[in-house]
Amino acid sequence: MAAPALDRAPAAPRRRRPARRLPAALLWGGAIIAAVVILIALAPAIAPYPYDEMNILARLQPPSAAHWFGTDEFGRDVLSRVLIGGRLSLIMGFGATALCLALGVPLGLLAGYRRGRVDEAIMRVMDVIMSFPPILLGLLVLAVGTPSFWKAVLAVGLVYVPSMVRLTRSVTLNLVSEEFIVAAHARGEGAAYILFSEILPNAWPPIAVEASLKVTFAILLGASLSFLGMGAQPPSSDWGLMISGARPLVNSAPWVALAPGLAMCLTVIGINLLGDGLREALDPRMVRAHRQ
Amino acid sequence: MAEPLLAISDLSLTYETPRGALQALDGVSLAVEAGEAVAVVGESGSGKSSVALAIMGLLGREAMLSGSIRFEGRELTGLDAKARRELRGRAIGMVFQDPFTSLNPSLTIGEQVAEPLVYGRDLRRSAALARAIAALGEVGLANPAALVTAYPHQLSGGMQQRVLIAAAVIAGPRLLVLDEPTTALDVTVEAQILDLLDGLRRDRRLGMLFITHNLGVVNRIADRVCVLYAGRVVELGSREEVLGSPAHPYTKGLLASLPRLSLGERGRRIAPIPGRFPDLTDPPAGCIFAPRCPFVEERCRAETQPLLELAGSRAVRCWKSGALGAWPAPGPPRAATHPLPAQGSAPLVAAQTLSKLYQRGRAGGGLAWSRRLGVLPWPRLRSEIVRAVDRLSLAVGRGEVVGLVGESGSGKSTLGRIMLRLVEPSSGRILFDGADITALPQKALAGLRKRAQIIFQNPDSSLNPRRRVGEAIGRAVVLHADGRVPDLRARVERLLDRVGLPPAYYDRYPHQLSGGEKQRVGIARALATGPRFIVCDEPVSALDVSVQATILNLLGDIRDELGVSYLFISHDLSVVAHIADRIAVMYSGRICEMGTAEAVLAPPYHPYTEALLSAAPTPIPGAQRRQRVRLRGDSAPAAAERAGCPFHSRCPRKLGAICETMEPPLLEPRPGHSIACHLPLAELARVPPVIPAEPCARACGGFDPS
Amino acid sequence: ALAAGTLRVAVQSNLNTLDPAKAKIGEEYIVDILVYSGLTRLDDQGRAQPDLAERWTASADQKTWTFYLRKDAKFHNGRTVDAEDVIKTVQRILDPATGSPNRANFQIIDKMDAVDPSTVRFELKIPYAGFADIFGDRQARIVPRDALATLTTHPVGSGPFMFESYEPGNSVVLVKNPHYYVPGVPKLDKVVLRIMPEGAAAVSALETGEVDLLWNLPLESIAEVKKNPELVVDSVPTSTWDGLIMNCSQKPFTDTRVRKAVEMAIDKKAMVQLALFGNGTPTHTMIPPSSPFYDDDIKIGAPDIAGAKKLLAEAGYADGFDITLYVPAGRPTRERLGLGAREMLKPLGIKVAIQEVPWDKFISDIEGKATFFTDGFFSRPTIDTSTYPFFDSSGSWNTTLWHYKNPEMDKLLDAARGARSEDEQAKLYKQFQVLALEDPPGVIAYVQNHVNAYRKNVTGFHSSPMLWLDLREVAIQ
Amino acid sequence: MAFYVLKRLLAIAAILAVMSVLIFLITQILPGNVAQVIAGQFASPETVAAVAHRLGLDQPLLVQYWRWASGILGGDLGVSLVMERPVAPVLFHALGNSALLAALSFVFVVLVGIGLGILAAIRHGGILDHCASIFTYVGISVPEFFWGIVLILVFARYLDWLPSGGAAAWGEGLGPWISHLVLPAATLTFTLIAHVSRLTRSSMIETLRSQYVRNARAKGLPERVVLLRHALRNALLPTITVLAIDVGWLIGGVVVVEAVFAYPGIGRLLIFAIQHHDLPLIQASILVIAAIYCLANLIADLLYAYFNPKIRYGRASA
Ligand SMILES: Nc1ncnc2c1ncn2[C@@H]1O[C@H](COP(=O)(O)OP(=O)(O)OP(=O)(O)O)[C@@H](O)[C@H]1O
Ligand SMILES: Nc1ncnc2c1ncn2[C@@H]1O[C@H](COP(=O)(O)OP(=O)(O)OP(=O)(O)O)[C@@H](O)[C@H]1O
Ligand SMILES: [Mg+2]
Ligand SMILES: [Mg+2]
Repeated sequence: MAAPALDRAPAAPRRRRPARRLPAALLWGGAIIAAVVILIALAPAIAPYPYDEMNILARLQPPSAAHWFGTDEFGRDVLSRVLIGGRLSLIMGFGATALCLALGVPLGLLAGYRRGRVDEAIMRVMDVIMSFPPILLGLLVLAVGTPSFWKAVLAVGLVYVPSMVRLTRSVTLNLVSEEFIVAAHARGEGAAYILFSEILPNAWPPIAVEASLKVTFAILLGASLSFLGMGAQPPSSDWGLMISGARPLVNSAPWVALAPGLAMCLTVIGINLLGDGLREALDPRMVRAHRQ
Repeated sequence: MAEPLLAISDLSLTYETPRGALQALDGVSLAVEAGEAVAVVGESGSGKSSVALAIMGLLGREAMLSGSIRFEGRELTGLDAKARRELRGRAIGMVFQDPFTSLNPSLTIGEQVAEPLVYGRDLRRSAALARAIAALGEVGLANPAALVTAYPHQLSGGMQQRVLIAAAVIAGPRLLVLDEPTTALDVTVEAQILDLLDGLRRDRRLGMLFITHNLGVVNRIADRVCVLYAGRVVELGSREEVLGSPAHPYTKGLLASLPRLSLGERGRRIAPIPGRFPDLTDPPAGCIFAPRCPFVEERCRAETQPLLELAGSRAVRCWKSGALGAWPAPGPPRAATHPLPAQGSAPLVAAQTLSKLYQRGRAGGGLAWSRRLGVLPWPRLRSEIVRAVDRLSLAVGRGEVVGLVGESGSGKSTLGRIMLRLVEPSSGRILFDGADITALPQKALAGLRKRAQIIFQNPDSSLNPRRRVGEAIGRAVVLHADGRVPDLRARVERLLDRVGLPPAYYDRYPHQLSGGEKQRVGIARALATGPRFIVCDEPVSALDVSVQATILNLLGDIRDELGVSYLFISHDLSVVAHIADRIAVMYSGRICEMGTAEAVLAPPYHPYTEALLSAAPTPIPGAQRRQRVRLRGDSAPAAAERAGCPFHSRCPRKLGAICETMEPPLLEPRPGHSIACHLPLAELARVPPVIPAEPCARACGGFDPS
Repeated sequence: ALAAGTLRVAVQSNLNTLDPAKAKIGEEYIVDILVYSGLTRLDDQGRAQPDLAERWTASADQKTWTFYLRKDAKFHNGRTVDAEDVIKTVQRILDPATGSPNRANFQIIDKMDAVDPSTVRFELKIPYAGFADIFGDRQARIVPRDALATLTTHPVGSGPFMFESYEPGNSVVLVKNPHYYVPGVPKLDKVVLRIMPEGAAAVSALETGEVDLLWNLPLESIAEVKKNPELVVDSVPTSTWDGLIMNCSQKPFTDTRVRKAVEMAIDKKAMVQLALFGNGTPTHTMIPPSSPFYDDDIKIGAPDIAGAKKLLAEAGYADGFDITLYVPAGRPTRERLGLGAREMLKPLGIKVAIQEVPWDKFISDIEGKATFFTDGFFSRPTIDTSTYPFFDSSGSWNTTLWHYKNPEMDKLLDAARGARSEDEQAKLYKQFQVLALEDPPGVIAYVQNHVNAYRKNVTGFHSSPMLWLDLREVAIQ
Repeated sequence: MAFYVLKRLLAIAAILAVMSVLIFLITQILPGNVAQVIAGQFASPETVAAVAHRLGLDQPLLVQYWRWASGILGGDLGVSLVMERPVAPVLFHALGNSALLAALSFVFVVLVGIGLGILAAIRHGGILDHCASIFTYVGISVPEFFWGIVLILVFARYLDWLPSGGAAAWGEGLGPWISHLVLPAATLTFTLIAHVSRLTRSSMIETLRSQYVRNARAKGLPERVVLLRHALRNALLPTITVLAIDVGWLIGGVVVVEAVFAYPGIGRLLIFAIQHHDLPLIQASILVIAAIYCLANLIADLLYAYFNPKIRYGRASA
């Protein structure tokens, strides 16, 4: 039953497939984030002082060998606090983003795939949510019941759901007309399979980039909520709260704000590089662009 | 001898790629005289566009160029950006392949055509616009004054291509570089554009460098032909020489790969060029074509081939070009294990008066009020109704291949998808194996999904880029098996083998495959459920001729072996004529002619069929061809409500009011052949055949170099 | 580009209301004191001095009080201030629908009547020696009975400055009252209150001369501002206190020994450094060391951890306990107090978790309801109004704070209230301080200093222990 | 076109109606109570009840909603419970301030963000591109209140070029106005620019690779014309949508920057209202902010249609 030899595609060419080079951004971003995460995970072990140990005599000391980033107004070691506080910031950033992905992506997939009424209904609800400025939405969510860090994570996550829905929806809209989706229909695949196994994997690159931005914004919005008194509870502190608390000292003891600021900068740059890199790495077209 | 208009000599080009230097052009030399059209042909990746971009100086930073390009005696390589810019548009114009993406969507037509004058010739805007109107008229666009304020998306592809041509020639260039200017267009439109270009060349004594992969187009427009393979010129000569008596094995192969618009060819296997295009980052030693050449000898692999000058201006890059035989024939057609069913037995799939209406926002808007929830007045924008498929009936017999041809937008894909219930019909019935499946809920369609499948045009978008080949095929097997499939991998590998792919491809991702290989995977995927019926939606349109030939052979084999029925959709008549038992010609949602392939290809013709046939380019130089039938306009008007014959607005043989108001009757010249036309049969039968009655004998196997 | 006689003052918080009867925060008091007058005015020692009332008399039983108004006092709308205005003002405060925080103080009034247009008489339900003092309080400003409708949008008073405009969130503009009844006063033509919530921005504005005076200088910036030769930092001790409130009706603070142990463990001197950057004084109760009633004999020394541990063990908490300390959000001093307490209670084995609560929720859900929280209060004008409502078991604020019940204390406070002589009063309040330390309802850690900073060219300014911004004598060079 | 706008306006009205109910319900759920806030910490329950009665807070929800909604329909935004002054002038004054700040920041963001994006795209992969990325990363990576303080210290305190905060009165003329706006606007720009410039960059890169740009070059157009006339127009499309969202945010969401710069905008007003449970003020401000957000989106869609003739009238299928 074999077709004549002439018709055969050539035997697989030598397995000299070019090793896919990982994008530099991915490597750098990954390295930075890995370093930050490891430092923060090990913080209880490597922090030179307990994060809440006060020493009135040593308050507001500039950086020195004993305190690399100086001390704050309670005489607490800034470096230790930055290391410990990073945990909350990262949980805020990644937790809220995870939440917004978990809610926003399925909704967006559904809206883009079903279109019609489902789409209308979902998008109008998102319009309503979106027309609240994020910080107010956060405040409103937090205003119900006592504020706590986890509620702040929840609030921040919810705030970013609509934009995630929008993005996912538009990506989905582009993908549903692709022929491989029609092929899936033709095989009789169910909606869930098409959404999560056919569309979703292809929707990841833009979502990954958006998610990396969201991590940044979540950390910042969390900081703003802390600034307004809702979020992490003292003496534990996230970076935003530390910066916020150090505002009055910016002139006299800049290091108190500088250390968490630097930590935040580094993390954000790492996350964004990672996001850009991920998009590149996830996009098969980047490879396909160079034809065989 | 005077300096030619354009003289390229020893042009080499390498691209820096992540995988290393890619030698896209290697020692290319060619010349274009004023008033002469030189065609550059070759399959995808052979470096045609690179030549064009090198001339225009539009190569990216990753390109490294050596050699010389002289225009009117002036060296172009190494010119600074400013001098280059001054040449562009004013001395050398360029038209790109895809009119849909080559026009800026947000600027009006007028501005885009007038631009070269405003910025290049320092004309005032109003004056430039006036010139633009004139130029638009010159390229045969009706009502150019109204067009200048239109936006590209409001124009059909043919009109857009004319606009691009107008913009390219408005500043009076002496050389026009055209990079596949008609590839994206329908045949009838393509023919019009070719006529237009030919006229321009003659009127303005334009030199033309015409890039194409379509040998039929070459035959229609070129004076001389340059065949490019893997960045090397393999053959150079006049059109008659190259097409009539090709000297290089590659040219022979290209010609042999083409399915022919002739009756005697039907059912025969085509003889494609074996093997695959070389990796230009790591080209083979010796003759670059050697790995694919049926005439190869030891010496070919050892020595690089120089370009040998033959008589006249002819040159060929093959040391034994004088001693080549005919391109080997692919062998006799296989005996079909599933003989064709007798005419008149119950069809496998039947569409009965199917319609599909789409709503589209209407340009200009307009508001209509409807009531929501009974009372709430609810404004909605008026929209127009597109009849993608219009009360159409069609049946596909068991083991039968029905070809469906028609121009872009005529509703071919929609029909194909409706028959698989991938698109819901607006009205009408679909019968599958005698059962009415029109109203079955999607969940109850498992039986249909197993027995009816689809193959798509675009190999890139029809495979999920994130899914391994094996998974893509295996998923269909699993889905339609009852319970687990223990030997899944083996079954998928068998399917891969069936479409001629080695089992190792199981673990590949689509981007690691070539276009033809992707199409094979698509076919394997469709075969995975063991279907009785496959809708082939332009399965070969996106492929190079030689790949197209292998896929056509494969599809033919599968039909013969498994007795599957196809609805074979294509806009290329020669392809359809090659594979189909019956042909349906579709225009604007309706079938205007249908019958056995023999019947449709011979008179009497529906006027549209006649136009299609006469516009189809053939690569046989000097073949007796009738004058082309010219159509008015270049696309079907999208009228919301229409009466009469859908073709009346473009029909060259329109009778009069009756065509506009009365639905045409079905004429039956012979049993099983129907034509929907108001013209009397006798009148239609008087038309001489478009295709030479006696199919060209040489077309069957190959060409003798005699 | 402002007129020479314009004083620009930076304040931190937005004003909620311009109605003096409803005023609750320092920024509102500033407007009250500048735009309105009271029957009396409190001097820096907290004693009532004549203002709209030229003089007053009390009956021997301290139950009938008569005030004689000055006849040259006019409201800014030109009408003379008369006895009816006084009565209307008090009636407004007493109306629960007004929601005046001062209502409790005036509930001792039994009857009031206008004897003549410039004489008003009050009959009290109980003898009350400090009745003239409560007319010096911030909410008891005399408002014109014919302009009540516009009090919230365009207040009209009889004070040294007239209201010109208020842009919520931005500024209040006041101009000189040319007809003010004290001759030669005020000196300024105009006062602009700029609302600048961000401390660092306010300090920067003061340094660059965008504002002339910064009311309530942020504590963190004091040291820095002091270094600037262009600026004067003026500090005054007040009786504004902060403390840790322990709810005496909830475990574990139902046991006096536990409360006492907490009191003993807190290092108040360190707390002044920690929470106030040194700008305050440790104290026993809300009676500040600057007060004549303060008991110098009780020394504030180092914390007694061993003693505290012993007490805790006796109470059955040898290993301490876990507790949540609620702190109001946006009050950094009280937050620092809480953080300090958290550290200082560690040696006792008391593990404190800190929970910040937004202010509105703090008022409704925490005060008087939670077990353990930080709180604090402005100076009250009289010794009685600062102690009685807090410590008496029926005291109006006791029930919304710590639910303290000590019959001995009740007796003591009642006696002090009715005391006939200052000496007797002083003796009784000293006993009160001893008792309040023996059986503490909470830890009153310190009284704060009130600190203002102004530019050198501002003259005649001094800070008031009442946190008032008295600008009558102020001029700008 | 006009009908499309009409349809969208109707949709906005519907959204606002839904929001009015939502806001009303949310404000009812919010714990705490305005009567308590007004009466103060130590008010007796009797006082609180009396205040609540005076404000009509003891009436059934439906009655309260009806009173409020009918007031709004009649153009009456109600009276602030805490400030006891009509909401409308307070709100619109703050809104005016916010609009000014938003306008200036918007101009900054558009100029700097789009400019940076274009530069980075042209020099794609080069030093300039990397510098621009770093700049934008640093901009977004630290909270705006931090940048606010830093700007105040540098430009107000040390250089003494600009005021540290506040807003100029309406009558003081353009100079003081602008000078008060510069620092807060710059702070906002800092935090917004990343979004806009990165988006512009990527869509510009894509557009520069497009066929029609190549075609424009082949016509011999000067590079400037190719960039601005052919590429930018199309590259700005995705940016427009983002800018619309930013406008909504600039009007209502800049609470923190307003607080740092003592700028009397609507964001701070709203926080004030939320913190004091001043229901009419909360409701009116959120409604106004939502309306602006919706309008900004409408304008963005119209602009989008303007720049992209393909969808000029064609949004009907939705
Ligand atoms: N910018 C580039 N960078 C790297 N490689 C390139 C680039 N452009 C083209 N190539 C490679 O150069 C070779 C020739 O490309 P070119 O586009 O000239 O071919 P072509 O004959 O026009 O093909 P097609 O018919 O598909 O248009 C191909 O292998 C292609 O992959
Ligand atoms: N989802 C849709 N919504 C609106 N109109 C549609 C839709 N799908 C197709 N159409 C319209 O229906 C008509 C027929 O489209 P169809 O794709 O079937 O044509 P076709 O013959 O396959 O064309 P091509 O050769 O370009 O593939 C066209 O005018 C098209 O614009
Ligand atoms: Mg090409
Ligand atoms: Mg199609």
